[in-house]
Amino acid sequence: MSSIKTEQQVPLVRMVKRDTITQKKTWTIRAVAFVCALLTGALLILFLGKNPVQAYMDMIQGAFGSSVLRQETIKVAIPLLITAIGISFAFKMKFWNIGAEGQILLGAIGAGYWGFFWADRLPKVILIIVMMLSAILMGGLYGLLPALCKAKWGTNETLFTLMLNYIALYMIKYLQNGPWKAPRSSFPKMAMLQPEARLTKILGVHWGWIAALLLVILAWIYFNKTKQGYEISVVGESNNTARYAGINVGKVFRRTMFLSGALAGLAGFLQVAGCDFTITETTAGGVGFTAITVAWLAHMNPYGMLGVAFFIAILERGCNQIETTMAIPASVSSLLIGIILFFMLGCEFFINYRLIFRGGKEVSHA
Amino acid sequence: SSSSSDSSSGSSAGSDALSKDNIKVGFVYIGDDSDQGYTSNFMDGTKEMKKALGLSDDQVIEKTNVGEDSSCETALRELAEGGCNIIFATSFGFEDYVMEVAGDYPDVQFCHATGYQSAASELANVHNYFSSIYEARYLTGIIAGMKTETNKIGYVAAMPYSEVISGYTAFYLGAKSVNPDVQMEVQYTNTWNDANLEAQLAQALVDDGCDVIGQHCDSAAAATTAEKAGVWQIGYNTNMIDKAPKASITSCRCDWGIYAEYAVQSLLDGKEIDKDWSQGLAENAVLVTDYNEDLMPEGAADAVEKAKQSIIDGDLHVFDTSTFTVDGKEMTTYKNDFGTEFIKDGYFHEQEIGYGGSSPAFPSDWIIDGITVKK
Amino acid sequence: MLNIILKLIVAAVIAGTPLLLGALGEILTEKSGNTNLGVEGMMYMGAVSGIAGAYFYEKAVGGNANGVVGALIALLISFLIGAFGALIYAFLTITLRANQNVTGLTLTIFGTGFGNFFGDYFGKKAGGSLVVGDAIKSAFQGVSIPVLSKIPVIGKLLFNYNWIVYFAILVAIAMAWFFNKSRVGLNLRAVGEDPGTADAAGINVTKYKYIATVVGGGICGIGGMYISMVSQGGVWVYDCVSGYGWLAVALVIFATWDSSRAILVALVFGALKIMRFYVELPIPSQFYDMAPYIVTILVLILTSMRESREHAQPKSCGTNYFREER
Amino acid sequence: MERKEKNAVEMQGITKTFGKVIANKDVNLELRNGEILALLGENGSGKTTIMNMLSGIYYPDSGSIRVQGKEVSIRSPKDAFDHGIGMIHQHFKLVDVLSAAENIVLGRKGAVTVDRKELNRQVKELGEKYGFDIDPAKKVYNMSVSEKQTVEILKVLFRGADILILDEPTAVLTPQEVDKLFAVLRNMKADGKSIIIITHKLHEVLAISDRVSILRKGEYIGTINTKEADQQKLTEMMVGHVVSLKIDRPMVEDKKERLKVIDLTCVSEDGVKALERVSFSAYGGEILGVAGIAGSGQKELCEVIAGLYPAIGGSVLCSGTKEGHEVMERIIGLKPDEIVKKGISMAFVPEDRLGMGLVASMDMVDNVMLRSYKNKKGLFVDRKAPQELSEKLIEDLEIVTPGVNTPVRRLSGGNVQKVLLGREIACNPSVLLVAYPVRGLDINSSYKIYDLLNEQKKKGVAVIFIGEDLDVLLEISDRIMVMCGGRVSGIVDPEKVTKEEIGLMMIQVKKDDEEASV
Ligand SMILES: Nc1ncnc2c1ncn2[C@@H]1O[C@H](COP(=O)(O)OP(=O)(O)OP(=O)(O)O)[C@@H](O)[C@H]1O
Ligand SMILES: Nc1ncnc2c1ncn2[C@@H]1O[C@H](COP(=O)(O)OP(=O)(O)OP(=O)(O)O)[C@@H](O)[C@H]1O
Ligand SMILES: [Mg+2]
Ligand SMILES: [Mg+2]
Repeated sequence: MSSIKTEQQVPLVRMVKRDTITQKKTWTIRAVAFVCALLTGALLILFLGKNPVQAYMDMIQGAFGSSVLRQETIKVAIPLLITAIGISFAFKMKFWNIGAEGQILLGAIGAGYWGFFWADRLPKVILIIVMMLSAILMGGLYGLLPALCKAKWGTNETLFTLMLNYIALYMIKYLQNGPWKAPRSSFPKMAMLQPEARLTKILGVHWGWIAALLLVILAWIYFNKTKQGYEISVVGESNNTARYAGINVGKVFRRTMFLSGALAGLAGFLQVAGCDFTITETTAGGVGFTAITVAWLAHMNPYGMLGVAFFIAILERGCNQIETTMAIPASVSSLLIGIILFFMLGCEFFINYRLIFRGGKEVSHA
Repeated sequence: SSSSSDSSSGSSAGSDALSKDNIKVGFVYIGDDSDQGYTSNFMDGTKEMKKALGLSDDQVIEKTNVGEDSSCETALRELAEGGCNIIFATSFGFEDYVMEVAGDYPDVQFCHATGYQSAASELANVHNYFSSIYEARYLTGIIAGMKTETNKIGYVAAMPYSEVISGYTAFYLGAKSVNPDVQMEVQYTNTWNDANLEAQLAQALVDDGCDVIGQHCDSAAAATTAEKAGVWQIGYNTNMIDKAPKASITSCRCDWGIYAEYAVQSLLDGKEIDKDWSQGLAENAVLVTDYNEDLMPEGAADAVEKAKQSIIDGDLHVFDTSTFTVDGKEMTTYKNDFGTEFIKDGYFHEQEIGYGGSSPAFPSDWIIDGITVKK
Repeated sequence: MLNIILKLIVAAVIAGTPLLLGALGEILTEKSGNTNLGVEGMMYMGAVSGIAGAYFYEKAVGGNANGVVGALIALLISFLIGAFGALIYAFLTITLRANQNVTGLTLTIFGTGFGNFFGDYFGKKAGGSLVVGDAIKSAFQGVSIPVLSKIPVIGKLLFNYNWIVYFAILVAIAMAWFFNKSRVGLNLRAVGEDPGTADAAGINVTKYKYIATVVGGGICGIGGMYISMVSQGGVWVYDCVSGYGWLAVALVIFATWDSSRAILVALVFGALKIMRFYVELPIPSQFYDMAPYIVTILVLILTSMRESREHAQPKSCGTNYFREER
Repeated sequence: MERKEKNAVEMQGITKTFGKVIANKDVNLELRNGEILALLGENGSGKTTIMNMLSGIYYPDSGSIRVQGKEVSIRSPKDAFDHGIGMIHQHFKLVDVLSAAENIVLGRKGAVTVDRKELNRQVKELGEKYGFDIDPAKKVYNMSVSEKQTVEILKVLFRGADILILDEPTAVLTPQEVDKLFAVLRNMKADGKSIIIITHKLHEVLAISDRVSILRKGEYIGTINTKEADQQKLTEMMVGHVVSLKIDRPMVEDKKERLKVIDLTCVSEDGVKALERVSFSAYGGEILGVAGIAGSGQKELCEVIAGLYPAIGGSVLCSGTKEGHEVMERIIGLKPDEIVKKGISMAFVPEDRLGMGLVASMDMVDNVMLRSYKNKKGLFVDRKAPQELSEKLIEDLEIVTPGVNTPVRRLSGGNVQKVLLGREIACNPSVLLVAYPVRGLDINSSYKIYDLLNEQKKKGVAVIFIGEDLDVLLEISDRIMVMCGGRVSGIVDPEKVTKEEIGLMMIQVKKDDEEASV
């Protein structure tokens, strides 16, 4: 039996949880992982017979090369950031809301109703405010739905919210095909918003970026300084403890999920009124899912999310650029993003754990 | 390979005289050539144009996988800022963004495929183009009509709107022209690109007794499903015979190189580009691809050739109102929103300059007798 | 009418099978305490590798490819490559203890890219598109089981499918047996419920998690192969998995982590997906398309109203195990 | 089998650290063949840790382990099993959704399939052999604590381990169950097995063990023969200084009725009556002990009073202040926050400390404000006052923690309990409800807790003390209410009653149901 043979053997390598680690070391580990990811990606690009250095230069160029490109990167980051913040509300409560995609679309519908049908009847400021509130309300209500069921019957929210994404998508399709079809278009699509219903630009990008930055700060305060934020954490940890503390668990579920959905709805509004100026099936465009990655990678910290959202936006824009300049197919972009994220996910291990090899040699990271 | 990383330094459409050496051409596609359908067909056209005009790689900038949302606007602006003199946008949903951006770059020409807004717009630099694909569909319909044994053909359609409706109506009329008893069943997937849905829909049509499947959607799923089910299929965009050699008879497709070459050449020559451009069989802008000889019904090739000649000669009109009825009635008049009368001289003037322009205009509420559309 | 229902059911089985395979793979994975949201990605990986495997086999042997061999190769390769995707996930979550949800989402991105990239790449190499030949195509056709398939109605209903349908049902039944009757299955359930307890009982938690996750990924890969070889008839189609992986994840919950129940649920889901093409109802088609999702939600709510502990997600799902953690 | 060795296990120079915490420092331990060794030490002294290294849960940083004289490397529980070592862990290691028998067979080698019928028979048989009554097919989630403990024990017995480790197996058992367990252990010893038992109850140590090894703050102090030991001596070795092992019962004169429970009835989750017409009063300045075997309705009683569980009949009145006057308020049916809003300050220390009383992953500050964060108006939480309170508690109650910002999950059981109790006391309650406050605590900590409760009593608080150790209840309580099957079988004066009488009341309700009022 092998256990007899290896009886005297100390394990070849074992891991131990780290107590603390300096910021410097943390970032060194991340940087090493990032470089490893780039090297792996370089192999892929070489395999295609292209020059990886050129590709990476082009990616940077694509994200920052000109003011239009910089603005575009910011535009990509805004909905990601806001949605990630929204998602973190739910996730801090251990409510696995993977329905941000649908909540964004509902927000878009909420904003679209006023934008399409009331643009000529309301003054611009009022119109925009009404669109925004309506989007927040719709997104919030769509988030509230699974929370109601979870509070009442303990319904699994993961599947519920996932299904709501599809339903929202078909709602959009329904509106495109019927009630909200653009006049004079035989194609099932919605009209473009009139200028009154569009967001003002500040420094070249719609004002959503200011809202996003503000939300980062507000969310941080909410999570760390307010009673409601505290209640979220307690409920997330244990429903029993929450009840014991006199917290109405159902109410916290409902309130928090409303906020979570509302923020996604806000992102939908910004997307419609600030970028797309119409609603399509791609209005959410995977933001609801990517935002989950953003929220997790940032450990639910709003400031962290700001960084991660930008990181992802840069990746996306950079990949977009090499698709054009180097004729690299979109599928390779996905592979590249996947590889980079894999490395970034994996490297957290070396931040939290240390390895001890046989003979007592320790390494902090591989 | 090339890079446009220095392109931001290029000024927008220049005051210098344009020549083959300095012209820059931009393209915005919804997919890329891996879709083996809609976009790859466009990209083939681009290659033809590039070759015909002798443009170098870095004179043609192709933006692939651009969504029908604000990323389209971005792509258009990037191209315009990057010094393109003429930009082609190839998906219907791009049109609104073309209209947004074109005003900001009056010196850049914007050509949008399948759209309809240029005629009514004040922007002189926006152009619409499309090919009269319905003519080619009519021809392939003839083959379907001769091939069917159950007298029931099926049609996998993507979205319910003019282009698709015009297409399947033409297809059916072609079939009916050689087989008066033929019926056609149409169903929609409601999306452009869901190969599984297309396969399932094709199977449903076969289950309902159809033995020839026509299609207006992106993938070859209808062809492979037909092959599995032992029926026949007629494709679109690309020849699908390699994918389903036992089912796919032929396809019809547009040759987008013709327009691209025309538009770029016009710009080089300092000539106006047509506001609306639509060409068909006569100019080889649409065509029927190679036949699967083993599957062609006897006499079909001749019938197609004959019809093609008649169309080119103007003797045959696809939407000849004497050949079809709606709810049992022959149609004698149709006015669009602008009050244009489309029926004149006994036929519906589809995609004609002076009528609806280049974009398909066939009324979406006309389901002609013989066609059933399951909602 | 009977005829239509018959055809509807047959079509539902065909449409439901890849969902079933994806769901089975995910059930196996989740039973080990890993929620792998990368099913879509693994299905893409399986889809492209299955067809590529068959294609290269065909090329290697020239004109005389054997359908059965080709089918087996497709099965094996798609399993292996799906398993490879799961292995990435397993390494990250089990060994490196990365967050399961994000790793799964990333695997979806990666796998989708993987599928579309190699589909395109091999297609271009093959001079256009990745297509298998007749022999292999016909190996994925309905099998018409002798005698049985001739029985009126029942024959068409039960004995006329392609072999993967039967394979999937077999896998489902085998899995049910595995979890309920076998010793290893019992251990695996313990790992998924409470890895600390399983560990203390001498079960090698890491090994169990790895094997279940990787095999689960392999099964998802076969589900993907079904799409390229059966649904798309042996032709690589860009973006062909088109959300089936996500539906499979949903199905797992719908089936309450019970592999034999998954058979029925996949059938229902398949039927709801294609029903619009068979039965005409006076509602906008978008509402029709919504039906599977609405039904899922309703079932979900109904089952949650009478909660049951056995029919719930394995408890440790979503958390990674570290023995010295407490 | 090599039975010549004197020592079943020898651990030498074992050191184990967790981050900055040195859990074990150069510990030497010997377990002889065929003996029962008790391992004694304060909370957090490293008992569980050293045993976990023997059972393969942890791997030592340094040191060596010999089993039957042979040096071994135990890298996983599987290795431990291979060496014949089985451990019953301090916290249950059972899979909820599996049956008793399935839990027992988990991880065992054998045929490909599990024959449930045969297995159930075997388990039943084994249980009978050792005098356990067990339903092998019962799911763990349906089991009471003592049933779970039984399964844990059977699990190890079933494996036939030669070396058995039990980490605080008696913490949740009734005295009768403890006796049964000890009988089993003696049986096993007679079979030649070697046993290590960890317990904080000194009388148990004295009753069962042959030798006692003592740890203090992670270091090995020494081993003595049980025959030569007594409670005082053990405590001194453990704590390092002399400790008084006497519980006071201070007398308070002015006793006001603080809580009145009338005919309280409620049903448990599975529909049976958990409480049936329970009536009693609690007075300020006294400790009302509540005795009863586990599951006699104590949990429901607490939770109904605290507003966490619905009653179907009866009433609860509690003294509060209204417009400066003291009044009895009806609080039945009110939620915890509604009770607070009525101006009633009731404190409740639940049985499940980390599952209900505290938030495990939060630090002390956040836990301390759990019940009071709503008191201040406005949107924001105030962390300053709780921070100060936390620091005060650390000092007053001698809580051992790296700091106020350490998650309470990291604290040892005793310290967790002090945090909880400290917080509840800090809200100046008029009624203090404590359930099993010293469960799992070492003797030193336990006496600290008793002192705390007595202090409250002196302040005029009505303390309701739900306990399991009758000796303690008899010493500390002013009155003892005995519960049986959800009913009150009597309220007695601890000075006038014997342990045996209470024991009897715990298993049968007196027919005449007369209240022996004090
Ligand atoms: N998994 C772990 N991670 C980090 N630290 C740990 C872990 N387990 C134990 N410790 C540390 O080891 C020390 C000893 O803990 P241990 O559980 O062995 O005490 P104990 O003697 O069993 O106490 P008790 O009597 O309360 O059970 C503690 O101070 C604790 O900080
Ligand atoms: N994860 C951990 N990290 C750091 N220290 C820990 C951890 N867990 C426990 N400790 C430390 O271990 C010591 C003892 O912990 P432990 O939980 O064993 O106490 P305990 O008294 O055994 O609890 P109980 O009596 O409820 O079983 C504490 O001093 C605590 O600081
Ligand atoms: Mg312990
Ligand atoms: Mg302990």
